[in-house]
Amino acid sequence: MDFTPNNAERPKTNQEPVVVFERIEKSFFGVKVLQGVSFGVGVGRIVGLVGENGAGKSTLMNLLGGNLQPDAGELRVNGHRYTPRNPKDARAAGIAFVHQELNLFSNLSIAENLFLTDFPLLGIGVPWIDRRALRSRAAELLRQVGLDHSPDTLVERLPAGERQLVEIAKALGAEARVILLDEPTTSLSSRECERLFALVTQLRDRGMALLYISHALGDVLRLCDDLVVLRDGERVGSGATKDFTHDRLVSMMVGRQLNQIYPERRAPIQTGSSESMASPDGGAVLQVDRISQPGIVRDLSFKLGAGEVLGISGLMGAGRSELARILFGLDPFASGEVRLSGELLTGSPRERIRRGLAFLTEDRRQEGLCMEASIADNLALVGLPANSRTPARFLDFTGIQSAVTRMREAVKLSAKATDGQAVRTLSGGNQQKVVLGKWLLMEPKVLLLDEPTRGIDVGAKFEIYQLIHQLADRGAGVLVISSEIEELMGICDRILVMRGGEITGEFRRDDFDRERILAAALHSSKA
Amino acid sequence: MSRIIGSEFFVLFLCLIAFAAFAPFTPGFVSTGNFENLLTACLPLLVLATGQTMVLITGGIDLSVTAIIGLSSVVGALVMGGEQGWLGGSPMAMPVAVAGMLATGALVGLFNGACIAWLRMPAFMVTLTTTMFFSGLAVWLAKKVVNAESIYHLPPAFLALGAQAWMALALAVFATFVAHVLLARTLLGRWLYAVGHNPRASLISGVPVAGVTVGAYVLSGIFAAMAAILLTARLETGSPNHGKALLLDVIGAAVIGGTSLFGGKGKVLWTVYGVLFLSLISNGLNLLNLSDFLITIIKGVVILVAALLDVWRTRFVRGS
Amino acid sequence: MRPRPLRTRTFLTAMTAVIVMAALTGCGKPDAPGAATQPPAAVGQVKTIGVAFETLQTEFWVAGFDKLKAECAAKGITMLEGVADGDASKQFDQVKNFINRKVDGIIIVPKDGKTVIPMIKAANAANIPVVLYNRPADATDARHTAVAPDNFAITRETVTYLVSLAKKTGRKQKAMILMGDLSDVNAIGRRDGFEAAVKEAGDAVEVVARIPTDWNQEKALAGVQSAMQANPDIGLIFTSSDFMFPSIKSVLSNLGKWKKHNEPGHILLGGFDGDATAYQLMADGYVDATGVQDVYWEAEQAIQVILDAKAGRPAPVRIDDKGFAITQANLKEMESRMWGAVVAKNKK
Amino acid sequence: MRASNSRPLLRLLDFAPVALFVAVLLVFGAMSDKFLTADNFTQILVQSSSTAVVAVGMTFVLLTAGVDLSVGAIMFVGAGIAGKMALAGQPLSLCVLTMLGVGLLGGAVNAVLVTRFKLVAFIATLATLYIGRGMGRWITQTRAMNLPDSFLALGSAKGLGVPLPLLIAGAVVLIAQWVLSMTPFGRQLYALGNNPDAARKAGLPTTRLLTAVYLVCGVCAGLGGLLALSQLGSVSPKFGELYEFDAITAAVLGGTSLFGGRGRVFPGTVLGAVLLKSIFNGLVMVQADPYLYPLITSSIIFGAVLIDSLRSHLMVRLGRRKIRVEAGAN
Repeated sequence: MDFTPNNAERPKTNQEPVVVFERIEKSFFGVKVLQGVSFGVGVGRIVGLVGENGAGKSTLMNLLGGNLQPDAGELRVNGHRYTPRNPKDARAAGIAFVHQELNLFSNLSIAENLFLTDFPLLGIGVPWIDRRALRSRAAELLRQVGLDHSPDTLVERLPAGERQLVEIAKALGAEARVILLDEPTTSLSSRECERLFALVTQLRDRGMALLYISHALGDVLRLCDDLVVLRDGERVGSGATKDFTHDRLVSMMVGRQLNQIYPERRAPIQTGSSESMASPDGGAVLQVDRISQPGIVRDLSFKLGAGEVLGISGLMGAGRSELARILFGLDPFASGEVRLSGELLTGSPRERIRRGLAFLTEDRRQEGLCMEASIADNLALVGLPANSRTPARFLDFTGIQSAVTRMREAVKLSAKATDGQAVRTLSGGNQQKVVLGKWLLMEPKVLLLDEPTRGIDVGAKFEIYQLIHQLADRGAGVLVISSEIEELMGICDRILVMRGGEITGEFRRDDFDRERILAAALHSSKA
Repeated sequence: MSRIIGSEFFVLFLCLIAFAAFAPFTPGFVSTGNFENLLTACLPLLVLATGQTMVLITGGIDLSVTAIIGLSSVVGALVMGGEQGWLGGSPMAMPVAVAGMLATGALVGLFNGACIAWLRMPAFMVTLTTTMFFSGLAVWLAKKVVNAESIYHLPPAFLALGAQAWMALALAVFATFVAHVLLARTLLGRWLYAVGHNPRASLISGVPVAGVTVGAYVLSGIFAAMAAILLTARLETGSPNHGKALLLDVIGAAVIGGTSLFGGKGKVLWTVYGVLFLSLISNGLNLLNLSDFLITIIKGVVILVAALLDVWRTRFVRGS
Repeated sequence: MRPRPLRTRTFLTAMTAVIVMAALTGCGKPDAPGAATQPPAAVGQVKTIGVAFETLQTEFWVAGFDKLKAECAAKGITMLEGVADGDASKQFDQVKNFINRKVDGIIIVPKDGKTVIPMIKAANAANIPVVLYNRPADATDARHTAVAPDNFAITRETVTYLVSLAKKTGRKQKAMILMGDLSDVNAIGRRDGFEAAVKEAGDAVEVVARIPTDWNQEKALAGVQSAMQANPDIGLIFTSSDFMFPSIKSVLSNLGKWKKHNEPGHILLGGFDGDATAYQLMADGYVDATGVQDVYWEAEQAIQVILDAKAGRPAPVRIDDKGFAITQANLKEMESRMWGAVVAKNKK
Repeated sequence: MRASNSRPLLRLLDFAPVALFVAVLLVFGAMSDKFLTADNFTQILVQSSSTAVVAVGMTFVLLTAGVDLSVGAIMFVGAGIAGKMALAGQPLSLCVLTMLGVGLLGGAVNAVLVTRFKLVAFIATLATLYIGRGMGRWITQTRAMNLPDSFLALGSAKGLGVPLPLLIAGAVVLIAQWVLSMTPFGRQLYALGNNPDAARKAGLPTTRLLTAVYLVCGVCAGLGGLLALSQLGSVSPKFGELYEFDAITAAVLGGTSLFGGRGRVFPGTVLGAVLLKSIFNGLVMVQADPYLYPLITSSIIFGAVLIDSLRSHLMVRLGRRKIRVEAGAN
């Protein structure tokens, strides 16, 4: 696509950015969520927008997208006042969105997804799709984002990363001058991220204006030209990225001096429980012995010690999540065996839960929570059988209630939320805490965590790390799967690296090294 | 105001309003006799709708209840029927027959549940086809076994269930109460809601999703069988035709009560109100001596209004 | 939306609420504003009659219904109506409503001969005379009067006539019957009548198609089409109710076999009811015979029985509508007694 | 390994619906030499025409994960009014237009209830089903109406040797399939059914789309009613009863999903409709015991639904991402 016309349109004289937020005010039911926020996104710039959940990022986006209207202040695009009433207006103004949860239609082809709202027709007013034009134009867009798929491929056949690229191709197709990316990397492997970043930079150099929202501060600092920091609906900082450090950013977002992002990992001692003496190398709670499943994993063997926090690193699609699902009995495996504290682990998830296995999946919405159900119901779900009495498994409501309250405190769930409130209404961080609480309720022997902090703000992350450590200190084994190598290095005692369904590297806490871990994840192990 | 609209007694208020509206204009509406009619008339519907509620809560639907009624009615009559009944005359006739009827319901429910939970077939289609099959089977059974369309001469002990209003009432209320306790106070109950909310999350949280789903349909089957007992006793006849007209009312009643077709939301109590409301309306219209097509139209309008009110009040409650 | 603990109390409260409502209504004096409009039934005098029809789905039932209405109007009787859509339980409710409104008599078209018995008993208990219109009850000691045709006999008579015509052709004729809802006593009675007549015919007629229509014109249509496809040489068609003649006509005229009785290639046609359609088709000479039940006579009888009962004159348990088979042979002299003819003429 | 050798199995299941269809034909063919004849087949097609047309409309609604239970009632109302007009001596053309108009109106009512008042389609159309039935009975006064022969003529008329009902149904099917696969509207329907939220975010005219499908469904119901009338030549109070279930069944037999986003009008839905009618036709042909009709019919439908669910089940399993290519034949 040729962007010169856009650049030509742009009044050369005034240096006003393409998009300008000016003293934007917005409140819901009397609660101010935006208080006089002002900033701009310049041509050929990538502006990073960071802030904790509830800081007002999503509200800003909805204003830009026309889903909401500001109470006060104004939006300007190319110097003209911009008052969108719906997503259509936004598109017309050349603003495109790339959302965290992908908005593609898996039952349609790539090409159809790209041009869903403006199909090329055989003639003006003739409601007949010009398939040939559709295909060629789609192919052109795919070339621009570096995807080598036939435009006719059904989207359901694409992995998450490539779907993300299709989303961007969609934005290009809509001739957008401003692209807003909201947490675009949450479902991407690090390699896919690199690809995305390359594309984003390239778009910037073509003179597009990009607004980049993410919790992955590392990415933000690497990618963006300017940063805007929000807290409680106010702009608490902005400027060129070079003026920011990771720590400064964090303390701005949280509003207090966070002396560390990862809690101190102290050797488990002072807890009173009997396993407390178990060192990372002590008796293994979980033994995985040469398990294989054709096409998924091969000859996987490892031990998880009592009180140990074991990290599993690797690219998306290395077989990490699949491993977890196999361990939890959701997917089958052909050969090998798994032992939980010495005894063979078999049967349905239900059976394994009874044996003390717990699993926090990577998909909070689909597999973690009943979004419409209340906080209490979600917290109690796993613990129900334990709290029911025969005959007829009557429920012990007092027991359940006390357990729920206990868990709420344990996971530091925000005090505002009432037990009866639907989890849908909670922030990502609090939702994740509910899932965690649900599992901690049963005092698991082994806890499997798949991307436990994805899309969660810094404060909540820290608390989740603490919970993980506390559990380990009580003698449980914790298995953490994460795409953020720093995270694993921050909280784990040991890290395994997977590639193509095999373990290609193992690192102890004392010889953690980002480069070598990444290397092991990318190509044959050097560990 | 918002308390009334918001409260779960809303539909009960509607009932009172309907009652007040009918009372002055409807001859014979306010009278002990009519109230007894009203009560006895709504019992089969009540039991059916209660069973259906449990299925709806899991996000499913059971269209086969009417077929179950027909089938178990015939089965029961075949067991205890006077002339050619298998146990005709023997004192064991009634208990065995009742057991047989309940078993029939449970089995059909089991079949439905198995197809839906284990073979992952859509509930709507499964129960649609089983409806066709089992009601056909009921007719065929009666024909082949006793060469009749329906079976008479049932033991008096059984007929008492219909003759004595209070017995029928006791049975229905008991069934409803059991369902209520099951949903509100037992593990299975909570699991039903969980499955309705999100089957995948439930499975991962250790809920035996397939088992629970099957359970829901078996229960629905058993409750349908109970309705069959009520109808058979009331009409003193085992017939494949019993309850055929009830299907849409059953779902209508549950939904009017506030149970969601998408699962996770619903209560026995609400269904009770829904049933009461529908029965009040049809009873009143009946006494008003309106022509039958007018009654049909009004019934449709009532369902519509109830649904609209529900939408409106959820908005209202959200708003305030 | 989760069930909170201690809901049981709420449940019980609500249940009590229901019961209380019961109590309240119970206390509601019978002569509450509503009931006031209702005159108390004086002995020997008929003020209101309740009429409960199982269905109004065919011309036949409508004709009967209208006749009853007319009769009541003529005699200054209020007629309460109820239509049960084929649901016995619903019909029971309607009958109970009649009883509850202290009607002086109840006329029922039952779904079948068995489910009606408890209704009769209920009426007996309230001491209200009951008449079963057009469908008799099975053997019972419950007091009632049935004014009904003999489906079996009339059908048999009709089909026998058709068979005699078939014999005249000299060839062995293939026959088809359109059956009604297989769980409907009338449908069964007529089918048995048909089968009996055919059996008597020996090998003059062979039944090659028995089609279950569930009283549904479309199934009838598809059935006849298919059957004619399978046996193009079918020479005799009997429908268990006249309202399915249009379907037959549609198929036959497509096949060019819709011929008058005196034209070559005519297919013998017989039906049951004697409705306006049938009359028209007979007058035009297409249909050979149909079993007529005397709707009007039945209606008059039904009302009369109730009047008698009130006057203390007991009626027999069974009043037979002899009915008759109207045929091309006796059309002229009998048509005056064919209700369909009257309806048809009124339409003009 | 299971996954790898289940691909041919999947391919097998892909053909299963057709296979089942053929099987049914062959079985009946074997039992009655009259069954597998050109005449009989055209006849089956003609009998299926009305169901097929209604089912086409239903397919549109099902694609958006909705449902329309009121089609039968709409047919009845339309037929009732048209019948009255015909008997009053109005020209056939006018009656035809009226039926379509009634369909459009009914569809509009459903559309408003679903889009504006945000009612669940199932409930909204359940209510309109009641209302429509009642109105129909009121219009016809529950009397059977015998229509002038002009209607039957319509049914038996032929164009280029093909029965008119067949031509009409064929045209409807072709247009529908074209709309679904070749027009923006059609593709957007699939999108809407696949993920409503995303559809709204993507700025699709969701309200307009939904409205459209219910209108289409209504019109198809009206037209289907007309086709049925043209063969029956009369309106009985049962006219159109249970058509909604036939239509849904036909669509599902044709591989349409009740949860939206999946389904085709041709061959899918058409195949389903024809299958339904051929079963009945075949049963008559082979003089099956009348009491067995419902048992056999439901069993065949059940089989078809079972196969379809097994197929989509397998699809999901194969859909699982492969991580590593297994070396050799292990």
